[in-house]
Amino acid sequence: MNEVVCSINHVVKCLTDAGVTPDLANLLTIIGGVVLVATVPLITVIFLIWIERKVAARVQDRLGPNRVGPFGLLQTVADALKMLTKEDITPIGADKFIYNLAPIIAFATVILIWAVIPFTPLHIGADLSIGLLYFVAVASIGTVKIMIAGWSSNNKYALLGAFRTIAQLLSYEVPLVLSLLIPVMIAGTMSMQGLVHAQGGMWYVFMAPVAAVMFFIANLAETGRAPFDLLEAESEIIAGYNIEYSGFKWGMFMAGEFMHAFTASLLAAVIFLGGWWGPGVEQVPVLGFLYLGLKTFVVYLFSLVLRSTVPRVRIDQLMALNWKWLVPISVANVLVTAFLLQLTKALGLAPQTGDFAAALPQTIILLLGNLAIVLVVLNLVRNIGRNERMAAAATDAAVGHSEDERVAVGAPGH
Amino acid sequence: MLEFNAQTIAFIVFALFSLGGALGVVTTRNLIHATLYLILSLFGAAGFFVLLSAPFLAAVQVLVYIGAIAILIVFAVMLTRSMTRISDLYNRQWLLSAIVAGILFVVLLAGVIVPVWGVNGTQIDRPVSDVVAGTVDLGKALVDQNQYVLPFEVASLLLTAAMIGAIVIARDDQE
Amino acid sequence: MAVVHEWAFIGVFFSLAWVFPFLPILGARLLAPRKPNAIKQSTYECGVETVGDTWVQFKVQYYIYGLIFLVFDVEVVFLFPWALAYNQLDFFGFFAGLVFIFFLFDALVYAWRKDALEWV
Amino acid sequence: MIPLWMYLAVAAGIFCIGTYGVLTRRNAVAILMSVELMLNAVNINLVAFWRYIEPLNMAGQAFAAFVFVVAAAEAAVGLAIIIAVYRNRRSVIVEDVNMLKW
Repeated sequence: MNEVVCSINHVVKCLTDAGVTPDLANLLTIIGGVVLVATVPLITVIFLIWIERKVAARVQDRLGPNRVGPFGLLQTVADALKMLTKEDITPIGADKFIYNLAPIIAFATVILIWAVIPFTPLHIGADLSIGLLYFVAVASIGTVKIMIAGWSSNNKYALLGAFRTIAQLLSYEVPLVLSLLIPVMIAGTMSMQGLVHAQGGMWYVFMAPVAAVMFFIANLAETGRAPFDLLEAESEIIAGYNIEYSGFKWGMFMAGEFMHAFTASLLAAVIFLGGWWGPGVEQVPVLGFLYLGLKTFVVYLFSLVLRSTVPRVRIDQLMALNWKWLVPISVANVLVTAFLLQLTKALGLAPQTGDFAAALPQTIILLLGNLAIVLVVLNLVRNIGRNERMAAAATDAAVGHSEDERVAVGAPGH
Repeated sequence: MLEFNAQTIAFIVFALFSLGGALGVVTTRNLIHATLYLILSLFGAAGFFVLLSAPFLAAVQVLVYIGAIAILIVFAVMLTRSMTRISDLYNRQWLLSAIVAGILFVVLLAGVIVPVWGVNGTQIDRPVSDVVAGTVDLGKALVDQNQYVLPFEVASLLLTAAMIGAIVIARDDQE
Repeated sequence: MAVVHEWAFIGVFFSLAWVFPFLPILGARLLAPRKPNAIKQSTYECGVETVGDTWVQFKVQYYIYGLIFLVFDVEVVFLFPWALAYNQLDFFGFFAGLVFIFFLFDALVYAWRKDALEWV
Repeated sequence: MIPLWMYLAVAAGIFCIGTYGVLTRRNAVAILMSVELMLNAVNINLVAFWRYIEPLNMAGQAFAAFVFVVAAAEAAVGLAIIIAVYRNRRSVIVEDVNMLKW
């Protein structure tokens, strides 16, 4: 779809032959590329919402949308059209300019991430040398949109919701970034295309499963998906920071959120599942779209099933889970991986070529290290859970109750 | 003297962002607006870093300044309710301060444009080389025992100390 | 030159990205009815009349979380060049990173012991 | 290519605006923001000099990175002090904070 990089020379040449100046030709091709890259998520989001509703319906033994178009495929289009005709209300006392700016930022920041996603070996918007940090930086602008949406609405609930959401986003950004250190360490590059190329021998999900899981969980929270969607739990509280928004501005927040969730799956597929790698992709690069789409869809489907099956966490559990479990595990993971990488280098096991057999010894050693981390964590969970149950049983015995249902997410320090 | 090309346009846009944002910070009464202006200004500076082929610093600028420091400032504004209480924007020395800042600017500009204090290298038109050390070299320099490994560790210690100090100061111990 | 081209793409993307959400909002503005009245425009706080100032006092805990996040963010950002160059470093580089992360972890342990991580 | 002095001129402008803000604003948070502006101007200078004069020596980038650390530490502690003062004095106006005057 995005032809800009693979055939940029053809396009520029065609345009210059037709009498356009080289600078303008470059600009036009870039603009064309931008529009192409940006249209992909815009079209995808329409189907995403349909898929999401269908999956949620199947899990809950319902049918889901099935009236508009074949299998209800056009339901989202109908919803969008309806939303276009909804009255757009701006509350009194709202900071008009900022109030209108927030949904635009919300949507734009998500599209901007797509600029660095490698779709195939040849198709990528911009293969920046710091692609990984680019996406983290753009995602961190996302906190600004929530802040200004909550603040400009002149509504206590919006402001409170915004602050809680920001606290959540900030907290989960730490394990997210920490888990991204590990692919960078193994691959020695921060360019997205470079990361995918480096996974030619072995996907990073096998070399760093703990980092992959951390990345997935942190992304669930970053995108506000279940079980971390407590701040805009539509079935319990009204909404979060976007309570005052109506019509298409609200639609922009929602579409941005759906797209962000999908983008997160896409990033997980690119960084940990080998991106466009698949059989025959080196001969026919366009196949990369298919493989990447397939991997993304698997990750996305998993998050959808999680969404409709897992209960929401409480906010104190959310914070405790992040700061007392995810962050320490991520830090330990970085240290263990760093040590094992030096060890494999010293033993001469670091892969020189990018094929499966060369990467195998290092992978096994890293996998063992990850396994050790997992075992230690599971042991900790078990001990803490047992201690809490016993403490609860002791107090209950003293008080005379016998309820001992405790959640093990609580603090190990207690 | 200036070719009119994409880089020049980008430079002008970023200069407008960063200078306009800076002006907004010091002239806006509403502190949330001032923070947004600060974000604009910092974004312009990030653009400069890209133009100066230091993309890593540009990403850090967005990540640290916009994603963290600006948010922290907003938290502080909300915690102190400081946007509604102040009647006067400036103190009584504002005129004097404006003159001081103006003179400082003129002096700096003169020092930058004309070699008042002798030839000082600010007059060069183009970089001495097109080859630039990348982020990998930064990483190596940061943990090289002959270069920055000590500042690197001290930076970590400084941040830890800052965090401990800030927690001690900010927490309400009466409760 | 190739590097400049990549960033030109990002630059154009940044200048165009706001158009995509802006167009439908503009379309909605043209299509949607606009009949504002006082009730409609009042702030929605579960149907109850709005009481007092919107700028309610926030807990200092938000600031503490922001603070811990800031420290971690800056340190992690320092770790990225280290991680990037990691393949070319020897054991000294590993120990430098180890000490760095040790200080980082210290900060977390302190905050933990002081119950600064609790959502009160 | 843009000459070096243009970057330096913009940085000087930001620095002077920041100076003005520090000298005149009465709100402590605004003063802190102005300090951030000044630090940022310094960073632009560092990176510009690095790019134009010593692009192969890492000093410029490394110093800019350390300035980030200092800015973060300063913001963290400075804002914490402002919050603590506000708790005691119910004010963020710097002229009201005169406990150390005598």
